[in-house]
Amino acid sequence: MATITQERADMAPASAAAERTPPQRLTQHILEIVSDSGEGAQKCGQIFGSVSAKMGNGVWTVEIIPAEIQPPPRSAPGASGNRIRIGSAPVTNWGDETNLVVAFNEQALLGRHRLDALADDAIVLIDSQWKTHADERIRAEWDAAMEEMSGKAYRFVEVPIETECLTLVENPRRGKNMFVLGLLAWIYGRDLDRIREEIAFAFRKKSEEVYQKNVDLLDLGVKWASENLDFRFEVPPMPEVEPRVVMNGNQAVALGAIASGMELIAMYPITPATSVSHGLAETFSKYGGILHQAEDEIAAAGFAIGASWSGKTAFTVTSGPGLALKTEFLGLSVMTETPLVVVDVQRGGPSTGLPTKVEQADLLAALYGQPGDSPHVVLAPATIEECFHAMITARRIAETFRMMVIVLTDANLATGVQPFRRPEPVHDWFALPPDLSPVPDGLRPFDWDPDTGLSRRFIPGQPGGMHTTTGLAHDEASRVAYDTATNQRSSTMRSRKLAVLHSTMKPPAVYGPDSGDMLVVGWGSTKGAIEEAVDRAQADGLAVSSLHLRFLSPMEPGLRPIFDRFRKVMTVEINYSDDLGDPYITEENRRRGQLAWLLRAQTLTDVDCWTRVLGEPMRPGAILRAIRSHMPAQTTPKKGGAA
Amino acid sequence: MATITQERADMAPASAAAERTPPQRLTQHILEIVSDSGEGAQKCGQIFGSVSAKMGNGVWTVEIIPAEIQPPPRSAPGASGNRIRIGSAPVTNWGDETNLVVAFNEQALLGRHRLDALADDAIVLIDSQWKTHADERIRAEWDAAMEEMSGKAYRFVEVPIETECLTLVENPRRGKNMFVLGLLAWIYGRDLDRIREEIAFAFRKKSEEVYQKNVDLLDLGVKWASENLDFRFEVPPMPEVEPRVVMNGNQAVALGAIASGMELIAMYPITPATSVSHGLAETFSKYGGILHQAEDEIAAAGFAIGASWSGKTAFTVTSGPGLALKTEFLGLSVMTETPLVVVDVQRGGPSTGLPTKVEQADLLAALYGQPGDSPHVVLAPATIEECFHAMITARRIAETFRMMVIVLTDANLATGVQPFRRPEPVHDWFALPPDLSPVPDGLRPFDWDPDTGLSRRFIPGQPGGMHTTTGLAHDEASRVAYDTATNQRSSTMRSRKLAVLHSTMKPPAVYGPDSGDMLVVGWGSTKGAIEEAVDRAQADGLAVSSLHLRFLSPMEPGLRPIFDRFRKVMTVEINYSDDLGDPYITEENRRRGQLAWLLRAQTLTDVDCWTRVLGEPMRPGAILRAIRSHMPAQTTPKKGGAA
Amino acid sequence: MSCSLLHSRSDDDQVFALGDYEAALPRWCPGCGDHGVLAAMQRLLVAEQLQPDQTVFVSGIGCSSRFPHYVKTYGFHGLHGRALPVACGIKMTRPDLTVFVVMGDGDCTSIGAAHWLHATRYNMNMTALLLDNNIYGLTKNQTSPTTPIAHTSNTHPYGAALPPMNPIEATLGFTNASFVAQTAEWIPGHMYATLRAAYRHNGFAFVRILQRCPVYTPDIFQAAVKKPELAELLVHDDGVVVPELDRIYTRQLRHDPGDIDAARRLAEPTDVIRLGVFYRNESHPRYEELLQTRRLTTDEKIQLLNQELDSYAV
Amino acid sequence: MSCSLLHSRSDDDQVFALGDYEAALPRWCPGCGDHGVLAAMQRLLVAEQLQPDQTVFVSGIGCSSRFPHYVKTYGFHGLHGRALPVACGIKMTRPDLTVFVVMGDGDCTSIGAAHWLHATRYNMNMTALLLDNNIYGLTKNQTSPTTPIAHTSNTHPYGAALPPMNPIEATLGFTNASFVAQTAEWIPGHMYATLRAAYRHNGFAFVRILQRCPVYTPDIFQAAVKKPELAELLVHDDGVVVPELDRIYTRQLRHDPGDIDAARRLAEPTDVIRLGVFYRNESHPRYEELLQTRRLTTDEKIQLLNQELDSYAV
Ligand SMILES: Cc1ncc(C[n+]2csc(CCOP(=O)(O)OP(=O)(O)O)c2C)c(N)n1
Ligand SMILES: Cc1ncc(C[n+]2csc(CCOP(=O)(O)OP(=O)(O)O)c2C)c(N)n1
Ligand code: SF4
Ligand code: SF4
Ligand SMILES: [Mg+2]
Ligand SMILES: [Mg+2]
Repeated sequence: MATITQERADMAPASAAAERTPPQRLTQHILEIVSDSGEGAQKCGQIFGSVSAKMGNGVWTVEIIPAEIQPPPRSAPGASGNRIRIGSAPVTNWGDETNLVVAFNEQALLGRHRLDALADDAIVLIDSQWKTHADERIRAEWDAAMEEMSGKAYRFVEVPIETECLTLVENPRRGKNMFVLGLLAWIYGRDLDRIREEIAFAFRKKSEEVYQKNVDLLDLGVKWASENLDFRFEVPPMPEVEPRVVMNGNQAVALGAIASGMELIAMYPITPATSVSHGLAETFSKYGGILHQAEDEIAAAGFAIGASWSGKTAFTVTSGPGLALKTEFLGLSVMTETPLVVVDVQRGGPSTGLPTKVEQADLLAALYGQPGDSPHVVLAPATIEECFHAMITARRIAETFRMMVIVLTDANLATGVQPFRRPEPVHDWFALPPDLSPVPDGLRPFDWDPDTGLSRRFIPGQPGGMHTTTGLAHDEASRVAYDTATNQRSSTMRSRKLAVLHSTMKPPAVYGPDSGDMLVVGWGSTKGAIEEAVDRAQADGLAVSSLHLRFLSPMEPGLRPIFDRFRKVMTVEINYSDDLGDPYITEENRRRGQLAWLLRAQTLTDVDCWTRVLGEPMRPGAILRAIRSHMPAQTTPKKGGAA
Repeated sequence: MATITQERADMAPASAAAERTPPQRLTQHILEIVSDSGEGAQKCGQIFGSVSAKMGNGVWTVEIIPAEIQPPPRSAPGASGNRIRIGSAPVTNWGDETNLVVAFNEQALLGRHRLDALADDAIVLIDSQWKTHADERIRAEWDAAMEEMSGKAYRFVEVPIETECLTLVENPRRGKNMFVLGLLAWIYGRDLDRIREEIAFAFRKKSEEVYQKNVDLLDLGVKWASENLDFRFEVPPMPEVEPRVVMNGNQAVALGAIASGMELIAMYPITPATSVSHGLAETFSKYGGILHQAEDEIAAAGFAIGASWSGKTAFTVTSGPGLALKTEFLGLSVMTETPLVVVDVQRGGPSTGLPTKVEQADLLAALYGQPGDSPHVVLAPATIEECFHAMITARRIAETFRMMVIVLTDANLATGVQPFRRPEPVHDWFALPPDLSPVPDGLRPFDWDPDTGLSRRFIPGQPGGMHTTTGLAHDEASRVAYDTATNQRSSTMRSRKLAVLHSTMKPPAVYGPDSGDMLVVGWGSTKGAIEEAVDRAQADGLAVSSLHLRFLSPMEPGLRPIFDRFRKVMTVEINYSDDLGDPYITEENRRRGQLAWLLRAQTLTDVDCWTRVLGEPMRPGAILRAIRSHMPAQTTPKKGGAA
Repeated sequence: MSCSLLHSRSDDDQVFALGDYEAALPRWCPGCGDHGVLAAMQRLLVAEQLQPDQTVFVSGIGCSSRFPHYVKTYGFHGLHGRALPVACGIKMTRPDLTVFVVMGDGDCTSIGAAHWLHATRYNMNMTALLLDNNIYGLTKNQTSPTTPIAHTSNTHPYGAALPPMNPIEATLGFTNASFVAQTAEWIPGHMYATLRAAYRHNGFAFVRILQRCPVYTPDIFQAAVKKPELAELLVHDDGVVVPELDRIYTRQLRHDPGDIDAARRLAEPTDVIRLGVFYRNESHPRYEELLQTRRLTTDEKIQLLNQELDSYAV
Repeated sequence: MSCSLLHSRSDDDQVFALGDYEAALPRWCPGCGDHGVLAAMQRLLVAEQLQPDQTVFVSGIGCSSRFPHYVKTYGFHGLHGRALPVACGIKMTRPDLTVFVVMGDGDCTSIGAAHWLHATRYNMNMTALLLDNNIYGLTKNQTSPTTPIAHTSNTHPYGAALPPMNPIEATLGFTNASFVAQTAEWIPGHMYATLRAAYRHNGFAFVRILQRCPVYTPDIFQAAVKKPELAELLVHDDGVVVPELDRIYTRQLRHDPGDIDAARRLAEPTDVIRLGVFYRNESHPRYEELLQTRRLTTDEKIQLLNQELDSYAV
């Protein structure tokens, strides 16, 4: 690999144009590449993103996926591509509107415009061919699109993308993306050697000739940019950082599962959870792991429970509709105290809802969905890195407490790509092989410790441990028991385990000053956006801090004292809540964000909420506006007789 | 039927013994008859109960059902029979411990003793044959049983039940129950004509001879009692009451469904819900109704949704495990705004739990079980009479609001038998036939009124109404929509309907003074027991009132102002909560009763709870003790910084 | 309960053209076999002049389950695997409606298997189509029960472990099966004739349609598409006969759909793809007919209810 | 993953007697056919000397599903209809365990139908028993899919509307079926021989046991119990042969379990009750064998994981 000096030497652009156009220094910038699907915008973006990460930038990449598998060309809903946010500090979320977009055609651009994805002053590099296209229908579409977008102050830069590419290839559908990569390399001063490496890797299965063709297109793009563009951006890298890995949340969940020592996943495909299994399907067997694609989610849950019961904790991965189907088995896991890890990658609901979009609306279902009293653990990683470590924690709790553990992630974590500190696997992350030693005489399968409710489970193969596990009410010996005392006692023991786990937890840390006018509380994937908004609010002189919760059951300790130090507490969530001021909505009948609801019951604090169900990750700017509009008037008493 | 005078003339006992033994006047008494299953104790109890009702007493009957289908004879867990509480005022619950028990053998008695079912000073009429039985093993069992029960001050009265019966029949297993009915008729002064009518009805399919044999046994019992017993009880009837019907809660649900005009039930058998369908299986078709026993609960829900969607609101009936399986379809009903009525007859949980026993632990699952935001109605009848009317209300709301409505009853209502005011069916209870008139031009299948969220659904067969209903996010025209605005708007419209319904509701009425030291809040089947406990508490000079909630979603209005008038608010529920003072349990990590949790979030009041999961209905006496032990010390501030 | 509804029909004299059955623009991939199924279905709707407002398409979730959105009738696009219970509820309530069910292979044979088996047993008068592309399409390339052994997918990158399920063989074992057929979307004439036979069958008609997915299983049906000799047409007057295919599809077998044993033998896995009606038997009762009852007026209901309440009188 | 577990066995020389397999006192009704099934199973456990701690009984919910509580091995009494997924998860994780599955007719053929079909396809090495009393027992007398037409129950007081499902016919249609047999609990010798054959079969052995429920379906099997001539024994060396029955059960038919077509013909509804092995084929792969992988030490895993993490390195 090229040495530093070589790199510097070859840092694009090495051209006179570069000198003519001194780059504008930025701390962060958001760019995206959109095209018809199949034109390779995604690969272009991926290479740009990973090269930026390697150069030391903070990066957050999101795929732009059309609703259909293969949408018609030049259609607004068909926009496909990649959105990359780079920064000179770690990037924790997708940010606000896009600053620079490269569009292969005006329809793809229009799709983004309609979703409000682009900043008012966004720079738009667009293929000029359509404007003057032979087909007048297309020319008309171009004009209509420009008309529709005229309200915004986009800065259009017409680029003869296809025309240029045709000088090197016959079928431009296969080449444009590399040309565009060249444009971007010049604009953002990306390391061309690294880009060539990535290209080489991407086409490793193709011929040398294919590789060369792509590199030529890349250089052509660089050349065109250097000769025609009068703007460049520099987003300086971070000072040397510790070793990092870059992946999305589902890949992190899969690797975390491996690192936890779990050896069996039973699942049924469902967006956006499926890709967890795609990763494992490739590698799990190498670790001695087994992946079972069941006939449905019910069977997947049952299969995992059977596996856990007879060996080591197993897990299943799903999303809303699948979680619904698993409900009955989750109750059985709780009742039989069979360890189980359930990952719910939340998507837009209710029902089939918005399968590819983000939402945080399964919280209450995860907590309370199972009929009867079903004490269990619910935790929610807040970052892609935490997706990895959450699996290790979940497996350990499930085993130690004979408990069902639900891990709530969402489509934002699942599809967002971000570098994070490389995990360094250690032995105690991994589950031990099941202990099949004989069961000491007199021990029973549910010898609950009267204080902690903990007991040691027997695994088939353990001599002397024979018993029948049952979902019916049962006593210490696992005998079916219908009497009043046993049901009260066994219910108490199952619940007690949560109190014990709670007693080991510490209060969460406040982000920012630990007292002030407003505390923003969040959970799950919104952490980065919330904290960025809080930073900006503080910069604007607002006394705002934030708090992020990982454990929803048992609820993290010490919340009330923290809340008491703020004049107002408000959750920010990607789920539905009624807005005060809307017709018929009163303080009393208002349906609140799911975390807000929990925190009110837990702390008796008048927790307000600002939530949206737009099917997209939270934008820091939107949160900032919500903070401003919800700041308590200096006169408001902290807790009003709200309800 | 016999005239009043005849009745009086023939009121048992017309004997001298009666004169010797003046009856003791009581306002209420609890008696039960227990035997091996198959010995007819149930029929005996049923006849006693219905005759008592006809004579003008308040009555609450509960079946005593063994866990097994056919338990071995003379086994404690095999106790089978009937428990009747009669009063000179309406009886609203099963009461406390039993005052008088007739036991066919000492093992059946022991089963009841072990469940703490009998009052310390209970009168026990028991067949004396076992004490002196030829089989010494049996004699030993008798002695052991007496030994075990010696701690209590039961007043044993040995009756040669079998010996006496053998003077009239060969196989006493078939006759004892009528002899015992005679004993009870004499003790409680029941109308023998009415009893004979009931016997005649019970054996209407049998020969005249069978009838005569049973009446002879009855008379024998009366005669034996009058000659040997020195105690009688009189529970005076109520002053003439309006026409009444007597039935259990599942029968009331079935008749209520008919009265609501619903014409299709799709179900899958599950205790204790199944008997709703048993009733309908007999009669529903006569009303043009259809009963579909589906392959599972999922299919039952889907079948009902299909029926509702294409015609009139249909319903399904289930219990915990079945509710769990229906979860996904309930979300679809909400998302597609397809009316649906779901009856959940709650049983002991979690998982398969205690299938035949009572619990109120599905509340949160009913409210929040569906992933995503799924606004819907949850209501809980508090009495058997309300089970009837709840179905009419549920159907109307489901149709008016295009809403899924869950009706929560429980095993206590389902199996309790009680007389109540005879419903007088009127036209507007019944659903109208679906309107198949052409859809006016321009109308869309989800033309949400922006204020109320209400819209008119189109039914197949309506010309011009063609559209595709979908569980995906959709717009007014029912087109799949992935854009941000539509999802926010449609979510708002579905939620708004609950606020509109809420706006039509009045605050619930407080039972007792509307301010005081403690307010006991309940929901569902516990109403009678709670109010009886409150009455006693007030009689003891405690400033206690109670409040009973029928609507859990939307929550009934005006609670906070009511709560503010009491120094302490406490729920009483048949579900699990941690008890303060137990190891590891703190105010902060305590898992509370399900209603208590809701009310805390709703009113920000420090609502305490007293709950038990004994698998049996609440006893008023136990509630009274809980009230006493939870009364706020005069010093306690009303709302402490609890959590 | 719905007999009376039958009289609510309108403009029975109207004639419907293809356009009357076209709704949203299909969003399937170019070359997707589903386009052809839709075309054949719309052709059938025209040919049979089915009232758009009296016709219902019910589906689950999947690429194929988008079908109802593209037909201008009533439609119910429900839950993955659960099309049949919903369709049965509709047909029971409204026997007057014509009901079509569209399912994918994962939808019907994996998560929906229990309903598939039981709906066959209920034998309600409806037409159920299994659009079998041997893959999970909408969720982007996972193995389905009908995926050929060793075929690679995202969940089985080293190849499917199990031999593919044979839906025809299975359905023929389900009690009460009354119409079981197989056709291929790349032979429009045969597909149309099969759909028509299914629609005209009085009972539960199950049709497996072999369907190309150029995106995830381009290879699977390629050979069969190119080589007509790989297909064997089961022909019979009580099944489907498509004379215009005789020239190309020379491999034909006379099979009496009334012969269950022969049907089962023919359904066993072989390397030829058999197309046609395997089994047909109209003698089975239809569940909706067994349960239909006379619809009552509210007055009649009140009278009955009063009688019933009296039987509970104290 | 569990090969290493195989070495954790203990006291292999111990000899087990009937008592070693007896747990809680059965709570079934007097005369319930389940008692006989339990006796036959315990006899088999003794005969095969199965390690109690290496044997697992998995069941759903129902009278029959109480079975595991009465056998002193490991047991899992799970959810109604879901015994098979749990059993498959156990067998996949622990191929070293001997797994028996006990289901009722509602349990297996109604709510559990999808799992029944797919577990057959997975063909894991376990023995699945369908205790078929033609009724829902535990919930007190509701119609099950196998309830005879016109038989009255609490949900069909006027008689079951549909013809009964035929579980043997259905299973024979399921892809990968490898062992399908039927026996009757009132012929202990035949039941025992059938259970033994099922246990010894390497693959998924499905046995339907006709079971009397004296409480709710006393009439149904009465005739067959009284009249041996109503039963026809399918005999074959590769199936079951019970010489001691020859005198009473004179009606016998030689049937080669390898012949699927004959098996299906014999499975079709008739008024004789056919008992024996309908089909058997050990050539199908067993899913757990297809997926077994070498178990790694933690060190090996860490090494692999580090390599994989490096492939994600920035
Ligand atoms: C309960 C549930 N589980 C899983 C999914 C995800 N899902 C949607 S479609 C589908 C399968 C699609 O394959 P198929 O049924 O063959 O239809 P196709 O797309 O191939 O036409 C799956 C698993 C879902 N929507 N709901
Ligand atoms: C999800 C669920 N649905 C329904 C039930 C109620 N239930 C328990 S056993 C049973 C059926 C029993 O019949 P079967 O399976 O034939 O077993 P049997 O009692 O006859 O042996 C039902 C419906 C349940 N426990 N769980
Ligand atoms: S993915 Fe396959 S099945 Fe789905 S629309 Fe595209 S071509 Fe058709
Ligand atoms: S009800 Fe029937 S199946 Fe159940 S235990 Fe009794 S006899 Fe056996
Ligand atoms: Mg498919
Ligand atoms: Mg049964």
